[in-house]
Formats: sequence, structure tokens, C-alpha cells
Amino acid sequence: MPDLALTRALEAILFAAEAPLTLSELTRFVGERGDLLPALRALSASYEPRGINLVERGGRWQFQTAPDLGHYLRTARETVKKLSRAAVETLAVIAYHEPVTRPEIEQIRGVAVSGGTIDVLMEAGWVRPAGRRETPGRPLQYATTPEFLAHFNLANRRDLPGLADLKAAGLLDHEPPRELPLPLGGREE
Amino acid sequence: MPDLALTRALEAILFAAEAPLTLSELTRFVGERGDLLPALRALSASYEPRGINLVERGGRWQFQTAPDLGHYLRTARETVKKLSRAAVETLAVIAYHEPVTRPEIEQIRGVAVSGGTIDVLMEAGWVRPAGRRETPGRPLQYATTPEFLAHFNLANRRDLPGLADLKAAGLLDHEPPRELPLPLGGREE
Amino acid sequence: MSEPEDFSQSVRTAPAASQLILQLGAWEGPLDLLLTLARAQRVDLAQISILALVDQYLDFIREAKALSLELAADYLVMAAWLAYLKSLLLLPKDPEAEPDPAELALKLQFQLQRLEAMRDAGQRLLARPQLGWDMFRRPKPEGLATERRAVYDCSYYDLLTAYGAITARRTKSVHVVRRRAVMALDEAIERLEYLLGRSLDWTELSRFLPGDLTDESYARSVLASSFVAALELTRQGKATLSQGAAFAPILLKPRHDG
Repeated sequence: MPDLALTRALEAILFAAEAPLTLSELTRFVGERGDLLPALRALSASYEPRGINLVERGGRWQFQTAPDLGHYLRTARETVKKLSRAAVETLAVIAYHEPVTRPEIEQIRGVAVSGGTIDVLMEAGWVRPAGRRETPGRPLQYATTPEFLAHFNLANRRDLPGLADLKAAGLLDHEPPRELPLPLGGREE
Repeated sequence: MPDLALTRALEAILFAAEAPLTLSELTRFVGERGDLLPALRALSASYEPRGINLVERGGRWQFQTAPDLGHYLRTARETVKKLSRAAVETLAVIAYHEPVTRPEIEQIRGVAVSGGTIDVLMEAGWVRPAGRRETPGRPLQYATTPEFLAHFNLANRRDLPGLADLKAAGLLDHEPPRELPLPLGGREE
Repeated sequence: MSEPEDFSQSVRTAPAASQLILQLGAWEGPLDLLLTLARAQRVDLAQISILALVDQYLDFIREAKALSLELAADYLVMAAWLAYLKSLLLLPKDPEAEPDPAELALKLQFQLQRLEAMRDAGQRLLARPQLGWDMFRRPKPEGLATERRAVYDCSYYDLLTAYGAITARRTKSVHVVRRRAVMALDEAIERLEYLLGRSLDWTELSRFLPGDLTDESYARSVLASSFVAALELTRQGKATLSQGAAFAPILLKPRHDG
């Protein structure tokens, strides 16, 4: 392990932090000490076998309990809200295609997406508006958040299950130039 | 270390707990597994060199940051503030007339000096209380600090330009006007 | 298998249109229905026969209509579009055809594959360890403190200008009117009356002024005050004034009869 004093400081800071911290936030607390990444990686490795893990999620570092120990901790906790099928599908479309506009989501799902579906995902903190597409109409784009990655235990978007295969199969390409004139249903959920 | 699975469970439970836990509370979470104390002691020992420690306080176990690292958990964010005109003037009076009492500052400025003004100058580190004047009422005197000299790049107070210098530099803007003083009361800024 | 099969299972084993009709309303629009039908073919979506799929969809719509089930407009629009696609696919291949029916079929296939992939991805996401269920963070972290420390900005120039301003203001506020050398009117009257009493005939006013006036401003003050004193004494009937012409010497004579 590199500098023990630095490692201990990082440990204490991450433990006491109210939210996951980026490298630059960590630097503000430990002071200029060169590259923190090797120290964080070593620390993370040292926690790997433990019941507490140090993980990087979307560029932010945090401690959390090991994923296999959830059953010890669930008792007193409310269960995760059940997402509708439409919401899960919309979340997947946004995660795998981001940044993506609502018409694109509808095109992929073949259904008009109700405003409520994206709202639910934004309320959960997993989806955010991500600027406007510079095309006629300047439609709003959506993307996932670091909290989305943290929630599903993903280090970054490359960790999305099956992402590489889907890409290789061309299924994440923005479709061939002309879209099918498929009618969109008004029904969802 | 005894049972790794037990140790990991204890680790996760103590990490995610809202409050320090007693042995019997821990037992409720992990189930009957015999005496937890050896496992807790071993776990505590394994955290000893780390930035996070596992400690027992009055029969309750909890994780906390190592006591020597408190200073890492604070950071200072500097914001630049402009001194008010009243503060600059007060500072100037103190610098030219130190040690000087508040009534004297008021007399020289011709305006009542609010306590907050001197507080700001003390917060900035430029002014300090400098004992009491041995006159009736024993008023507190103020003087400048070494930081004041450092901030304005002065070797000592004698480096402050005299009135003649100020006039020559055009800083003492105009001579007292010839006409009679206006019959006004206190002139505030 | 004694357990009741779920719907997707039953579609796979018995893709009869009648069973599908019972499930009307379970689909999120025509594309969803198409995907369900495609899956019922139990072949890789990449290998699927679009023509067979189109037939299945059209059969489904026809049967639903036969049973007088309410069909959403978009299902019918899709049926019309698929019927059109089918006719294009069945016609002899025309290289000039626009749009190319084979390309349209490929796009439909792509859309079905993509929808299935996303549906699958959603399930795989849900299968992952989740925060608040599998992993937990500290519920009440102490938090990190950010102390806001103010750094005050004041230049040396600001400091000196301020002192300059105070000094200027101060000199102003303690300004004292310099005592100028003047002869007050009372004094002038008293003096003139005394001197006039000792003269007998017309005498120039200037002759009554003190002779040793070196201070010019005092001299002017004496002249002015003495002139006003002469006017005052005349008004009181103690003197008579005379002047031959403009700017001629002013003459003064006592009057004793008043």
C-alpha cells in the first residue's frame, strides 16, 4: 500500500462523507498529494474481502456494504419500490442509448412514453435531462446519473450488462437513416 | 481471524447501523452464532491501523474515524470579500494612530464606528486589541498586527506615508475649502 | 408441469391466435404484440421470417375483429402497414422500388431485436445488486465540514485613499474662520462721531481715517465702515454729507442744531 498516512486520511474522509466523493473533492480534503488514484485502488483492494467495500461509481468513491450481505441488513429497511415494466424498459433504453430524446425512446419502445414514466426515473435520481439535441425542434435529451450507476452497483456505463454484445450486434446504433413509419400506440403501463 | 463469514456480517451490520449496537442487538442480526465477542475483538484489532476504527463504548460497538484524523474532515473554502468603506477607513485610522481607542477612532472619522466594523478587521487578522488605556473608563485600545504589515507589504508602521506624502501623491484630494462649514450635524457616509 | 404456466410460456408452447386474443390488452402497442408473436416462432430474431410474422399479426387482427373486440387504432394502422409490406415482399423484385421492401423488412427485424434487447437489459439491470437492498451506505454519516473562511480584499491604495478622505473631512469639520482685521461698524460710528465733534467745516471723509493703514484689507474695511458710519450719523441728524460729482471726494460737516 502506498503512503499509509494518505490511505488512512482517505479512509476517514470517505467514511465520514455524506455523499460519494470525486477525486477533486477528495483532493480538497487531503490537500495536494499527487495522484490519489493508486492509493484509492490499493485501499479498495484491501477492502475487497471485507463486509465493507470501497467502490468507485461513476467517478465517485464511496464505502458500502458488500452486495452479498444484503440479507443481514434488509430487516428494518423498506423494500425497493417496484418499478413498472414501462419504467424498467425506459430506464434500460436511456442507459444503453444515452443521451437519448423522448421521440427516440418512443421509437425504440414502439409506444408513446407517458410523462410519468420519465418523472418516476428522475424522482428516483437515476435519470436527468442532459441538454438539448442540436437538431430541428431542439429536443431535450436524457441520460443516467452517477446515482443510477451506484444504485445498480456499476462502476461506469461500460459495466452495463451485455453492453459490448449489444454494441457489436449493432443494436445500439442509431438506426439506419430512415426510420420505419411504425405507428406509436398511445398505451403504456 | 475466526469465522470470516461472521466477521463480514458484523462489519456490514455495524457499518449500516443507525446507532451503536450492543452484543444482543448484533446477535439479533446475525442469528445465534455463539459468542460474538472474539469476532468483534479480532475485527477491531484488524481496523486498528486504519483510518476507520471499530470501538466499544459502554457496551455498544460502532465504527468511527480514527481520532487523529479529525483535521482531515474539515476543509476551508476561501471566499474573497471586499472590505466596506467604513472598515477601510477604520483600518486606516488604527494604522496611523495606533494604539487607538474606539472613541478616538470615532472622533477622527467623525462617524460612530459599529462594533461589527472592528470585528471584521480582527477576523481579517489585521487588527488586534492592544491593552487598555490607563484613563477613566480604561477603554480598550486597538493596534495593527504583523499580518497587516505583511498584507500591505510594509516593513513597519513607519513605512506608512505621512500626510505630506499623501498630499503629494494626490491622495489627500483637496485642501479644506475656503467657505464656511455648512451648518450640518454629523455627516455619515 | 403441474404449476400454472405464465403467459409467455403458453405463447411459446401454443401460439394459437385465440389464446392471444384472450390476452388482448397485455401488450404495449403493436410492436410489443409483434415481438410476442416473433418469440412464439422460437427462432432467433435475426433469422425470423418477416413474412410469416406479418401473416400472424394479420391473422390475430382478423380474429380479434371477428370476435368484435375493440382494437386500438394503432393496431389497425400497423395491420394496414404490414399488409402493404407483405404485398411489396410478394411482388416480383423491382430494383427501382422505393422504398426497398427487403430493407423495410430488415428495419422491422432490427426494431424487434432492439426492443427485445432493451427489455432483456432492463431485466438484467434489475437482477443486479441494488443499493438499499443488497448494498447499504452509512445511514447517518457525520459529514465533512467546509468552513467558509473570508479572505478580505483591501489594497494599499484603498487604505491610503481612505486615510486621505478622513483627513480631508476632518480638516473641513474643524475649520475655523480666521479672525480678519476689520473695523466693526459700532467702532467706526463711535470714532467718526468723536472726530466730527472736533471739526468745524467740511472735511473729506478720508481725512477721518487712521493714517497708518499698512494692511490693505483692513484699510478697505475701515473705509467701508466709516462710509456707513457717515451715512448713519447723517440719518441721526448729527452730520451733513456732500459730494460734488460722482466719484468726487465725500465731504462731511457736523450739525449742531439737530
